[in-house]
Amino acid sequence: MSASLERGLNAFKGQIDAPVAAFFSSCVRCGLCAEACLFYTETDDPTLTPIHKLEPLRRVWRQEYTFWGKLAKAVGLSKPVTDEELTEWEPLVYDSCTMCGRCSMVCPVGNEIAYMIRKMREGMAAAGHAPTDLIGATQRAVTIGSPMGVKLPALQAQIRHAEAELGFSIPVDVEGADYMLLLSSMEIMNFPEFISAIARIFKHANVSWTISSEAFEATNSGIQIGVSEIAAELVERIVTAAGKLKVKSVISPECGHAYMAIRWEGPNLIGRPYDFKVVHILELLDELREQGRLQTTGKETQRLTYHDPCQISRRGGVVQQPRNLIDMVAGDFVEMPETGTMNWCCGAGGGVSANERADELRLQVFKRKKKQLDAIHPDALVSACSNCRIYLEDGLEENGMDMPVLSLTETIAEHLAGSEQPGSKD
Amino acid sequence: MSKDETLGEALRRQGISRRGFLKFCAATASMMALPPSMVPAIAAALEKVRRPSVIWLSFQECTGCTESLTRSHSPTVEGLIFDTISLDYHHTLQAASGSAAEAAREAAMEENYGKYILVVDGSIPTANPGYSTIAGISNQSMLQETAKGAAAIVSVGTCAAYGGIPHANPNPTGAVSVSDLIRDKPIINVPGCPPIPVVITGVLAHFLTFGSIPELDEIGRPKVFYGKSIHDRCYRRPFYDKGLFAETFDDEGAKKGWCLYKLGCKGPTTYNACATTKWNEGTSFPIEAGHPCLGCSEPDFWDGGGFYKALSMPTENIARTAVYAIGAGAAAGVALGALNRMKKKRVEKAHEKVTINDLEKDG
Amino acid sequence: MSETELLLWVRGPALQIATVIFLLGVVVRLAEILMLGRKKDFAEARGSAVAGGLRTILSRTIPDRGTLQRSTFNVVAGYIFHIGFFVVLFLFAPHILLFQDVTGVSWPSLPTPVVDATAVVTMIALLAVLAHRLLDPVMRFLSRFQDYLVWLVTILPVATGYLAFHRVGVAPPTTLITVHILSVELLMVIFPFTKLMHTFTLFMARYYNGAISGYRGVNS
Amino acid sequence: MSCMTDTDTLKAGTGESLTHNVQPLLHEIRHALVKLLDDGRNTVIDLRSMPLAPGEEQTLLDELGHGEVYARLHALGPTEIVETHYPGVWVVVHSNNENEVIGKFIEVCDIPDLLRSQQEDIRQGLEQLQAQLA
Repeated sequence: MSASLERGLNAFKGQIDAPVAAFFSSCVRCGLCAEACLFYTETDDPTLTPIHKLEPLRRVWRQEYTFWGKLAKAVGLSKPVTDEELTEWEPLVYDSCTMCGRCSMVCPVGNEIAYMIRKMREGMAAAGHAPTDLIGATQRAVTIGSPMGVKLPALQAQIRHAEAELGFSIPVDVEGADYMLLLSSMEIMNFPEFISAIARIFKHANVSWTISSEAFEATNSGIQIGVSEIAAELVERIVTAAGKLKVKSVISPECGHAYMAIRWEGPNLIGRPYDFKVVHILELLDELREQGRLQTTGKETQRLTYHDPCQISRRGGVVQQPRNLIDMVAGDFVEMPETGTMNWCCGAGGGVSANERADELRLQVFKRKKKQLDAIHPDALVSACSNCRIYLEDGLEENGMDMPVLSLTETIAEHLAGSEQPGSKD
Repeated sequence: MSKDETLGEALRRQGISRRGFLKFCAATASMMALPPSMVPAIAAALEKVRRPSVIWLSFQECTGCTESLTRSHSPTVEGLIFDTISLDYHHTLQAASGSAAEAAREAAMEENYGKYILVVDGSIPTANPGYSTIAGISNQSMLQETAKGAAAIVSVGTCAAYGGIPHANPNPTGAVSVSDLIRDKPIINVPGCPPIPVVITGVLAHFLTFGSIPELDEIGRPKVFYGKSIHDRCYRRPFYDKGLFAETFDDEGAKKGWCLYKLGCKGPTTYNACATTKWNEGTSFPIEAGHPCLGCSEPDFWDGGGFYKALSMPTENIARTAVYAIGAGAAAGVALGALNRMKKKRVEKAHEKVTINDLEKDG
Repeated sequence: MSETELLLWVRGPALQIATVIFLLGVVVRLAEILMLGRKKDFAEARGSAVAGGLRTILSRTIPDRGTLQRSTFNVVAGYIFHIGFFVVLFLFAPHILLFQDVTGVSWPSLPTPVVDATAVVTMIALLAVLAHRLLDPVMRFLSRFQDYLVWLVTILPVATGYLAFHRVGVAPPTTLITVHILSVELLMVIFPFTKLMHTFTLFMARYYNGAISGYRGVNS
Repeated sequence: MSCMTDTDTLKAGTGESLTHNVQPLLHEIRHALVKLLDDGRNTVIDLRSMPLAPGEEQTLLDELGHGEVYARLHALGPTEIVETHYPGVWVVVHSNNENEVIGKFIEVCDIPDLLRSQQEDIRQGLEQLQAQLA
């Protein structure tokens, strides 16, 4: 056995806990999870059935933690998991699963399949079976500080640009601020308007905030590739910065997995609770709305719908807040069929977008989103994850659909009461 | 009645008219559970029958079977059948006793070697031959000796057929059935505790009429009488089908004559003619009298898990076993679980920190 | 061994053996699962894990609308055979007597014709489920030997019970009853070693699922 | 038949036909009558082979009623032969010398065989008469 395989199998064993054992014990192979997964519904490929993606992990569980499995392994009836097998499973675990967790909502016996995929990736990565692109992104995240290679000067340039546009300064490294804003590389590179939108809203609502020059990156490649130690290291940077700036809260931006990483996984990765709060930007905006600190004027006349980013709604619990916020600015809001916690994934989460090998498949499964949109014909699509937005745009373009994809935060910013509309849409 | 006389001649000599004979044949057909259309054939056969010699041996028994057969004081049709046989040995009924009785048996055996019918009631002890002897002869050797020259053996009653009550747990006498000891003779089992009298005579009538043994089921019982279960012919069956059960012996259901399944009725697994032939000249049978069938015509009926225990109930104490099994399971489970936890600890210790330089596969 | 002796054996010693294997096996497996444990969650809770877990134990019984629409057959046939199996198992008078004998607890039975009809419907649903397993590409792909074995072992008690109740002439009634009880004992014996365990573990699985979601304020 | 009071209660309590064998039996009798008329074939039904509930036999006999002929003969005990309300349908009850019923039949025929004088008996009777006249 190679050292990497041994490391991987060891990681599998370490990941198996009572829930995993209960889930594998309960599966009756009814196949209902297939119908909940866009990678199956849009390909009709049975190998993409969610529970099947976990087969090597199931075998490890059986062989290591059940009496009969141990017996079967001892007498050679049950063969150990091999490198070849993991090679075969790599695309199933990384390319055709976004860990969106829709299957986890559907399984009649209650199996949390996404929870297990997350764990399986720990073993896959340790065994050297992570996709090359994800390995690259992770290495960049650790060495450069951003999976996309965004460095501080790039952020500083965007901040300067925003300040010029806004006419007021954006707080950086302000000690004692209430909130510390994180940003995803995607936002810094592709949607810099987000920074000025936030700045305007916070000015409007009189929020004390700052950006840390030491830990501004919200994304966490570690939880996508499945290496807890790396993920913990990335979280630790934020925790250190938050401590240094003595902020009360850290804001997770419009990015799905970033929220999962910092809000739900973070404390568990570092093995202790935070001494600050983590809020998603939509949570904060809704809180401001409730307190009457967020006032808007005018309504969008176009027909809007909201795409729930999986990690924010289904996996994150921020479901009602975006709807409250949209209601402030939308004249014609319509829900997609199967929405909220049952929304279909854009197809690009969970590291799939960072994995070029999966591009073709990602575009193929976008058909699921197209069907959803075709049922209601919106004029524009609002979301709260820059990764979702980029790949929704990509999919829409691929399908010849002319439909803008908006940021919810930016849309709110455009309707702020008592402020002019600088930099109107172009 | 001399041994050379035919049955027809004997009846005529007794002044019985042809009408009487026909009536006798009709009753015999009914007794043998044969369709009435068979009566002419039966009449023709019985007309020419010569009386066979019958030797009746009683072993470990209670004489209930003989009682069942002979409960009547005046001639009956069943009785008439007996008139047509030559009962050469039956130690309860015969006048002779002691060495005279044994001499009669030996004489009958010699005279009718290969032709006589051997009727047995009672089981045979094998643990110790001294447990039951007749004229100093153990039951087993008397059976083996008498069976040698028999044309056929009729095991009357559940004891002779399957060991019956003496065979019940813990079977102190090592009681066995006739068929456990005799393998080379045709054996007709007429089980029941006691058997229905017309069934005993019906079997003899069949042998008399057709000179052969009737068709038997897999445990040696004539199918005409034992082919259907009590349950299948029970008049209370519709209540079973509807799910209407008496819960106790004095509840509404019992008064309304509902099914006795829950009170332990063994009708569904008991094969006998009680439900149609009934007892006491067709008056009634246990279920009609409100009592569940005990299953007395079946092997091991005495050990069948309790007369008042429904068939679907286990015959042993499952609750206690269940408690032990759960206890043992919990102990074993906790032990195995502890091993798993130790393994997890080992695994976590063996886990080397994965860094960005460890993400490529070896080799 | 005579028919009666065999029946006595299946009602007595065989049932003892089956009970021991069944209960011991089930308890061992449940203990093995539970003792693996869970790590404490350090993230600040938004909702109650316990409430979410308990909620999902119940709520997952009802499929979401999309699944019902996309997999109508699978869901409906699954429902029918599960409900049918439980009705036949727990509401047939002779079965209740068995449970009463072992546990001391009794409850009212359904009229026999209703149980009878349910058994027929259950068998039809089980046959349909098998056909679906063989014809549906996903199910056929996922299925292992065990899935077919478990199917067989599940339908056997229903089918043999039906034959025994109607005393169908394929065998003497006593043999039918014996075979019926044996088929149940077979089910009990393979139970702890197969996916039949989901009967118990699904409560744990649903609880964990609901607890993970409930902690984050999501109803799963 | 000596009826126990228990059985009477049972009959009164149930109030319905238990085995539902009465109607099919009546239909069987109807078939037998058709057969008798068409081909002159006789039918005998042995009531002892039927699983009848308490009271059902009586219901059947009440259903059939009484017709014109009532015969009683003495041969190995009394036998009653009654033509029912339906000509051609006879109820034959054999008893032994102790008046215990030993057979109960329904015969569908012109006349039950047992009522005819039998050849052997006629011959024997003739011999006796001749002997007396001699």
